Amino acid sequence: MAVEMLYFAWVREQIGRGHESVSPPEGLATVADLIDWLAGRSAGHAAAFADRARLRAAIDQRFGPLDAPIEGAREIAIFPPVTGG
Amino acid sequence: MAVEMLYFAWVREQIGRGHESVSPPEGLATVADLIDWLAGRSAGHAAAFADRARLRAAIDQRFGPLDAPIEGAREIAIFPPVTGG
Amino acid sequence: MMAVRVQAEPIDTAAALAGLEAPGAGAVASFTGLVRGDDGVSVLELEHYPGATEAALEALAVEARARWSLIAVEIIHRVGPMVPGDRVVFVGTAAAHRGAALDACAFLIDRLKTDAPFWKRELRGSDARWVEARASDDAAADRWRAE
Amino acid sequence: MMAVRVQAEPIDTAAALAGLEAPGAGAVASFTGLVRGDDGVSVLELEHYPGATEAALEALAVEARARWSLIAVEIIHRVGPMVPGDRVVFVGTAAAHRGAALDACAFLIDRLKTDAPFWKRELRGSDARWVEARASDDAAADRWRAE
Repeated sequence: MAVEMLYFAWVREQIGRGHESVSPPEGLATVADLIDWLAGRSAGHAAAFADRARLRAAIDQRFGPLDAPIEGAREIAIFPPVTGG
Repeated sequence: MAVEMLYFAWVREQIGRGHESVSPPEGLATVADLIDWLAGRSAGHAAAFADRARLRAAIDQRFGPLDAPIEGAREIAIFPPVTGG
Repeated sequence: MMAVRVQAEPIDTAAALAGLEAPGAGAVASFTGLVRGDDGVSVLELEHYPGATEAALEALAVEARARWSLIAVEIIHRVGPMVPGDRVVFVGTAAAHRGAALDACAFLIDRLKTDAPFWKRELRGSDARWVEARASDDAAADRWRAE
Repeated sequence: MMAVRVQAEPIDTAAALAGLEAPGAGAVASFTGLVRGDDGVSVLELEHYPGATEAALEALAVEARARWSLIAVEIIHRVGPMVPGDRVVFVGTAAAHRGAALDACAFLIDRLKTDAPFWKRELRGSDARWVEARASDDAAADRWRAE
């Protein structure tokens, strides 16, 4: 099933795009699994996802840990820790 | 020596004036002594000074306790606890 | 910038807030106290001790500046008769970072309540009553002394 | 009144502050974050996650209202490019009494720093750098969870 990926800040810059529609294979359970799979798409993806400790995620706009399940998700965002305010 | 007395809020209202120049007798050491003496000046003074726990003082514009010494003071203010802000 | 004002005129919070945005400031905090309109008060009168009031507010501003390295501090207190919705007091602080600005602002309004010679008189119709000092205000001011 | 805005336009703090002075409010607290001009930054860019940002800010406003019985709460965050002195964020609260307004204001800015999806990029001449999240911000936000 297609998932809309969103990337922000330096994750977006390293991947070279702010969003993309992807169709992950069956069997990916968590955001971390999805990141593993996405890292193979390009050198930019690999660079952006090299350090998991610096990544945060939101599933259908709800913030969650990288081991959160992705089943049924339509929009998943990957980004660095936030720095607003 | 003459001392300028200032009264505020309900102390002022009960005494019926905001300030007066007084010449206390020798031997008054503290604000509390001065209040005892002032209480004899009128029924209004007596009423204003009836409850010492509700009185505060400033000597030459410096806030102090009722047992603060008054020697050399030129301006002494007597008033209720403050309620600004 | 350090400004202390006691005035009968309405308080212009917009100008006061803008005045705190000094170069180097990354954080501005403000507190505005208003005459409450929900407890039957028709007029609030503020009496003060001219001279001693300004000195007390300046002493608080100096203490706050020293304690939190403030870039700017402003205290404006209105006196005389006011009606519900009117601004009674404005306290504003500016610092490099938010913790200092927020803490100094809370310090100033807490201590102003116990350290500055103002007295409030409430009018409800024809009934006039001097506001009693509150123990909770003493406690709020004391927490800045204990630290 | 509860208002949350994410906007590219400059923040009008005067209007925001005045809007908080609702009937019944005795206390209004505000915090304004500014682009600091003292560390060589020429431009600050704010990126955000449209939709999720507004939802996160609304969730914070709702939490603050429930926790402190606020009469009004307003959060305005600017996005896009800014220069030193520009206002990045405004948080304002109104309550019957000062403790609630001041605490809720501090809560909102502390939690906004960790809970809302904004990212800062600093330009110093031709050098661009994404701002790193700070452990002190996590600690400041956590103190509201521990209580």
